[in-house]
Amino acid sequence: MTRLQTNLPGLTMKNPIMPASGCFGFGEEFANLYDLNQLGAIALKATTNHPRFGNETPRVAETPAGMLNAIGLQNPGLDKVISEKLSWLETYDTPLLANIAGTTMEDYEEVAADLSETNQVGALELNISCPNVKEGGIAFGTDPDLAAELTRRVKAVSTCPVYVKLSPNVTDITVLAQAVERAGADGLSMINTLSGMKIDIHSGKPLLANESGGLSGPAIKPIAIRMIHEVRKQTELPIIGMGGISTLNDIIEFIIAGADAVAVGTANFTNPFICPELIDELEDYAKAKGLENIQELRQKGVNSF
Amino acid sequence: MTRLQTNLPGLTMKNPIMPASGCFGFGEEFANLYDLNQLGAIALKATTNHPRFGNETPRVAETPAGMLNAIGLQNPGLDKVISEKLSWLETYDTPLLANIAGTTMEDYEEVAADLSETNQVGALELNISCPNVKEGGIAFGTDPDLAAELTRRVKAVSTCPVYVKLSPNVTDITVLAQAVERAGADGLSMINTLSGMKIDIHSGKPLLANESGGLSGPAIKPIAIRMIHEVRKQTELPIIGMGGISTLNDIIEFIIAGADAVAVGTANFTNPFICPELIDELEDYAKAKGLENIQELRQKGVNSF
Amino acid sequence: MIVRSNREIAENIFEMTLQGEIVQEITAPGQFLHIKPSAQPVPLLRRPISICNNNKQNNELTIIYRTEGEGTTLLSERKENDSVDVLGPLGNGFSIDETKQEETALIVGGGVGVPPLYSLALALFERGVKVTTVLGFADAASVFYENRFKEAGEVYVSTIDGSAGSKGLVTDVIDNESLQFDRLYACGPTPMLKALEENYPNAQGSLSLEERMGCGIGACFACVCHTQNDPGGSEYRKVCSDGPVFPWREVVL
Amino acid sequence: MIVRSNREIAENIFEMTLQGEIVQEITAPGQFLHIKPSAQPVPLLRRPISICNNNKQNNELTIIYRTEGEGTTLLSERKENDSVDVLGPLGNGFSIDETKQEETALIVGGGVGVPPLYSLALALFERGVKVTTVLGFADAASVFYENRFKEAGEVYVSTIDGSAGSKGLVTDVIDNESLQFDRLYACGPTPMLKALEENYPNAQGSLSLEERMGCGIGACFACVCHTQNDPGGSEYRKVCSDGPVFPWREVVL
Ligand SMILES: Cc1cc2nc3c(=O)[nH]c(=O)nc-3n(C[C@H](O)[C@H](O)[C@H](O)COP(=O)(O)OP(=O)(O)OC[C@H]3O[C@@H](n4cnc5c(N)ncnc54)[C@H](O)[C@@H]3O)c2cc1C
Ligand SMILES: Cc1cc2nc3c(=O)[nH]c(=O)nc-3n(C[C@H](O)[C@H](O)[C@H](O)COP(=O)(O)OP(=O)(O)OC[C@H]3O[C@@H](n4cnc5c(N)ncnc54)[C@H](O)[C@@H]3O)c2cc1C
Ligand SMILES: Cc1cc2nc3c(=O)[nH]c(=O)nc-3n(C[C@H](O)[C@H](O)[C@H](O)COP(=O)(O)O)c2cc1C
Ligand SMILES: Cc1cc2nc3c(=O)[nH]c(=O)nc-3n(C[C@H](O)[C@H](O)[C@H](O)COP(=O)(O)O)c2cc1C
Ligand code: FES
Ligand code: FES
Repeated sequence: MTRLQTNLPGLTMKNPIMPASGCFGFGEEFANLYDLNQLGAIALKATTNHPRFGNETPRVAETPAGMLNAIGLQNPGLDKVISEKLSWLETYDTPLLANIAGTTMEDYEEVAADLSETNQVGALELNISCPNVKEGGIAFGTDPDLAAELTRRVKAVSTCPVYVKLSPNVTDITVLAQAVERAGADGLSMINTLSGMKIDIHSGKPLLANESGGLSGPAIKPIAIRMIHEVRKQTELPIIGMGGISTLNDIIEFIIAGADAVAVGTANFTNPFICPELIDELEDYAKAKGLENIQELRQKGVNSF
Repeated sequence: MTRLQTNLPGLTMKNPIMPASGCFGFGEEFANLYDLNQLGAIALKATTNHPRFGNETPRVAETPAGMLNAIGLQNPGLDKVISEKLSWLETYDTPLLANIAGTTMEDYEEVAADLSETNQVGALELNISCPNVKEGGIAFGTDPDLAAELTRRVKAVSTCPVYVKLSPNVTDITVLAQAVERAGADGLSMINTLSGMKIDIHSGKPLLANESGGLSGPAIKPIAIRMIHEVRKQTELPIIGMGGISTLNDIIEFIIAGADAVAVGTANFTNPFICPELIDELEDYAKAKGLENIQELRQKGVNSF
Repeated sequence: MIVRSNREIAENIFEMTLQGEIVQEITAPGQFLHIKPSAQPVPLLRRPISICNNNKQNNELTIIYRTEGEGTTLLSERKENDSVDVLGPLGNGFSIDETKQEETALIVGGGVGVPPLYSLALALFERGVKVTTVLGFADAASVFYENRFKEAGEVYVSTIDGSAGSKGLVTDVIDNESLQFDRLYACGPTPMLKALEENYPNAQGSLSLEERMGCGIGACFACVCHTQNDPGGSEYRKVCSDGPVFPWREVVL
Repeated sequence: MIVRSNREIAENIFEMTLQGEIVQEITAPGQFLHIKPSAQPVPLLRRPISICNNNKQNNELTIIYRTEGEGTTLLSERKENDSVDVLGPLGNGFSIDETKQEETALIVGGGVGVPPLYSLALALFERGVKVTTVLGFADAASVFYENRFKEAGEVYVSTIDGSAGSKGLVTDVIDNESLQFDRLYACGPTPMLKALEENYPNAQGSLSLEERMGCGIGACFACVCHTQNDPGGSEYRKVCSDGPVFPWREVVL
């Protein structure tokens, strides 16, 4: 049972599969469906210093093999996340990756300091890329200097490793990856959603109340694979890969491209049991192929085994 | 029959629908299937100053609701395009949009000067965005200064209007749009393909010989719509919209988003009769809705009619 | 679940009977299913469709849906014995315990808001509640289940063009017939719910809402709505897991 | 076209009979169909599948395909009377005019390269050509059409694991049996074609190629291959419209 064992900074994982931030809430709903201890880790919903209601509805729209979302970072805020969500999660021994968001550097620092102080989160994931918040949140993810400064400042106040979640809405994602690596990032999560829009042809207006939203799901997989492949050439930092994963073959493709672990987002909506199902399939696969460790697939093909 | 009439710089079109560059060759194959005079215009395959073989195969790969291509600008070169392709096209009265590509500014100037001199092309379309050519072609499309300079130089040597085809692989497409507008572009084509990759999990290698390729098809439609919507707010330049169009509703969505005409790319592979079919459907639709001109839909909803 | 039948009962309105174990888990009228219209990634998301009625003896339930777009059109093409990927029952349905025997319940449904009200009407009737139903449709071709609702009590139908029942809106029917009630239950287009809320600000009872959904189980926050009496604007309910049925005036329509 | 039958004839190998007017347009063995596996945008592209045989009298043709991935698996689920979106016949097939009566044609097929060779074998046989066929498969479970090819002449089968016919490759069969021929026709995996080209550098005849395709009609340049004797490296052929059948040694394998 150690074939799938995956050890990343702050995250000692039974397997390399975790639900992606924002697609799993804080786990309560899925805990009614299966034992969360099966998961490699859990990426929590973005937490901000104050509670946020988020955007008006509609917040989701469907597109070909994808979906747009503009939730707008709705969350109960730092205090309640600690007092209610993390305390509820305490009964599980699955490592937590706490996604944090904000509109100023100070916001991020505050949330990072308090969350890491709880000693309950294995690592932090800086959401510098959420395209839904208009207050400037998008700039952190597209400007390498800002991204680096933010990373440095968050690292300085955090007692646990810090992953930076990169936005695909940039000309050259390797520039961002290298900037945050130099600034001390312990790992990368990639990719966040692509900025997109759907227009309701009947009303003539964008379907989402927020007008644009983040594109996720199978449609974006080739973009995620390309970006991880590019970034992997530039850095040895651990990469948590995501973007359209819904099958075992997708996971293998991400690992070959350069991911050390993977996150499953949108597919949880289509099939709420997808994470444990994929974990079982990956275990069976590794066994059938005789892999000592799943990372042997990295950079190699299935045919080598 | 004037409901669909669409007049853009250099392109006096019976309807706003044209096949997209690279998805229609120079029209010969489709001329065996239907009368090309039905088309609003034809965007020709990219022409370079010298003949190009392009990339090795595989050159295409399928992705969820999309495809990757890395043809590598294969074309017979400027001289043969003029002597063989344009002369063959002379028998049609459909306006031609000649897509041109190159690796240096001089390449573009040479092709632009010679093609516009033939008086056979209504307008030029600068492919500054093709992500498949490694020799620096990608930089024109991502650096606003280079894009502007290229536009200025091509405009200077051309006797017909010049459209610039924008790449979606940028942080802010409105910056590029405004740069080429200031440089004298007569119109915009958007969007070209998104850079993506698929890995063959059996061999462990990228499936395309070129490793990465351009993502097209329905999967990218929400990104195209978002970008056209953004650019339309910044400029009154004509926009030829494209990216995943395969139905009448798609065309209406592009027009509402801000497109003055549309191009159909990948869908020609799935259904070679798609262009004339969509033209008929759009005509019927405009008639049923009582539209004097299809552009009345612009910025409005279908419900207004 | 397995399709037992799937037929068009009014213009673009289909009634589908599905069989499966999850029928045993239905706890209240007004719960819904989250249905994957296709095994492929297009269309990607599940579609929420209310449970219209169920029969625990033979593990069957009925849904009624209008072919709106891609998903429901695909659903309409399913044949007997096909299987359908269903998540559910989801959400909280109508509570009927609040309504006493001998009280009068007014049930108001519009269009495809009608289906979840059918099992509600039956449940109230069985409880000994006096049920009056008002159903609104666009036109005669869209009318369905008028007779079915008669099993539970008196039924009024209105259509916008007057081609069946009385001409006008459901609210016109209630006014014109001076219908009285102790409890008001409704499901239908938001303008209809809003009109009811305005006309009967102090009504007791509940209404069922629609919102675009992601997960359907409360995890993604796609489907939230504001609550009334929330000056800060930060309170919310999730339609999928707190609803889709809410007490009158709890949430902002 | 309309599906007349669709059945598994060997492990993961299906034979489908389709009916439609386009059968009349078939001009040569070796042409192919470009098939849309699903009406939905996933999978997006058409799949090229060779025409195995056709019957112009009743507008029927046969294809044989292996369930490789998404598209062919969907195809295998089609039932009698379903319709299939087919473009074709496409490409240039085998020319048989070059082979004279009384000459010997050696037909070599590997795996799902075998199907287009069947109508070729029949056409050559009818022309009075002496036909010898060598078919290579992975194992006994994958063997198909061995008896069918006997209608046209002598047939040898080889399997890689030796579970049917002789053990080894098709080239081993030709060597071991010292098969002689005037014309060589082949279709199969590239390594097989390459081995044949090396062993018989001066063979006359033709081979059929595979390449990933976009349009299938010559417009997109997805499927080009280099030509032999092209020092500049700029010559090319399109597999979809110049091929898929090429004279031996015209194109680079
Ligand atoms: C709790 C609940 C119960 C419902 N019960 C019924 C019912 O019993 N019968 C019935 O006919 N309809 C019902 N609906 C509406 C039904 O969900 C939509 O008509 C359906 O999702 C449309 O899908 P489509 O693919 O046909 O349309 P499309 O327009 O192609 O759908 C695109 C996307 O928008 C979503 N969407 C579109 N319209 C709605 C809507 N009105 N509500 C929520 N999401 C929508 C779809 O789910 C999908 O994600 C209910 C909705 C909710 C929220
Ligand atoms: C001219 C020609 C004739 C063919 N005739 C036959 C035949 O008679 N019987 C048969 O079983 N197979 C035949 N093939 C191969 C067949 O096209 C592929 O097996 C099929 O496309 C795989 O599709 P899929 O969706 O099942 O696999 P996937 O791997 O899911 O396909 C993904 C994409 O790759 C393409 N692709 C994958 N493998 C091939 C391949 N070998 N050649 C070309 N494209 C490929 C698909 O078309 C699709 O676009 C032929 C190929 C060509 C070019
Ligand atoms: C509804 C929804 C909400 C999301 N919320 C967050 C979030 O709060 N923080 C974050 O970093 N990413 C968020 N994401 C992005 C996902 O974590 C993930 O990066 C993206 O969806 C791509 O993966 P997928 O295609 O598997 O969904 C959200 C995605 C969706 C669909
Ligand atoms: C096979 C293929 C070849 C293409 N070649 C060109 C080209 O030569 N020049 C160009 O500007 N765009 C080229 N494109 C991009 C298309 O013109 C179009 O911008 C893009 O495919 C998006 O539209 P679609 O989704 O409708 O295909 C090509 C696209 C494909 C699929
Ligand atoms: S649909 Fe996800 S929370 Fe309601
Ligand atoms: S597949 Fe398009 S040219 Fe051959």
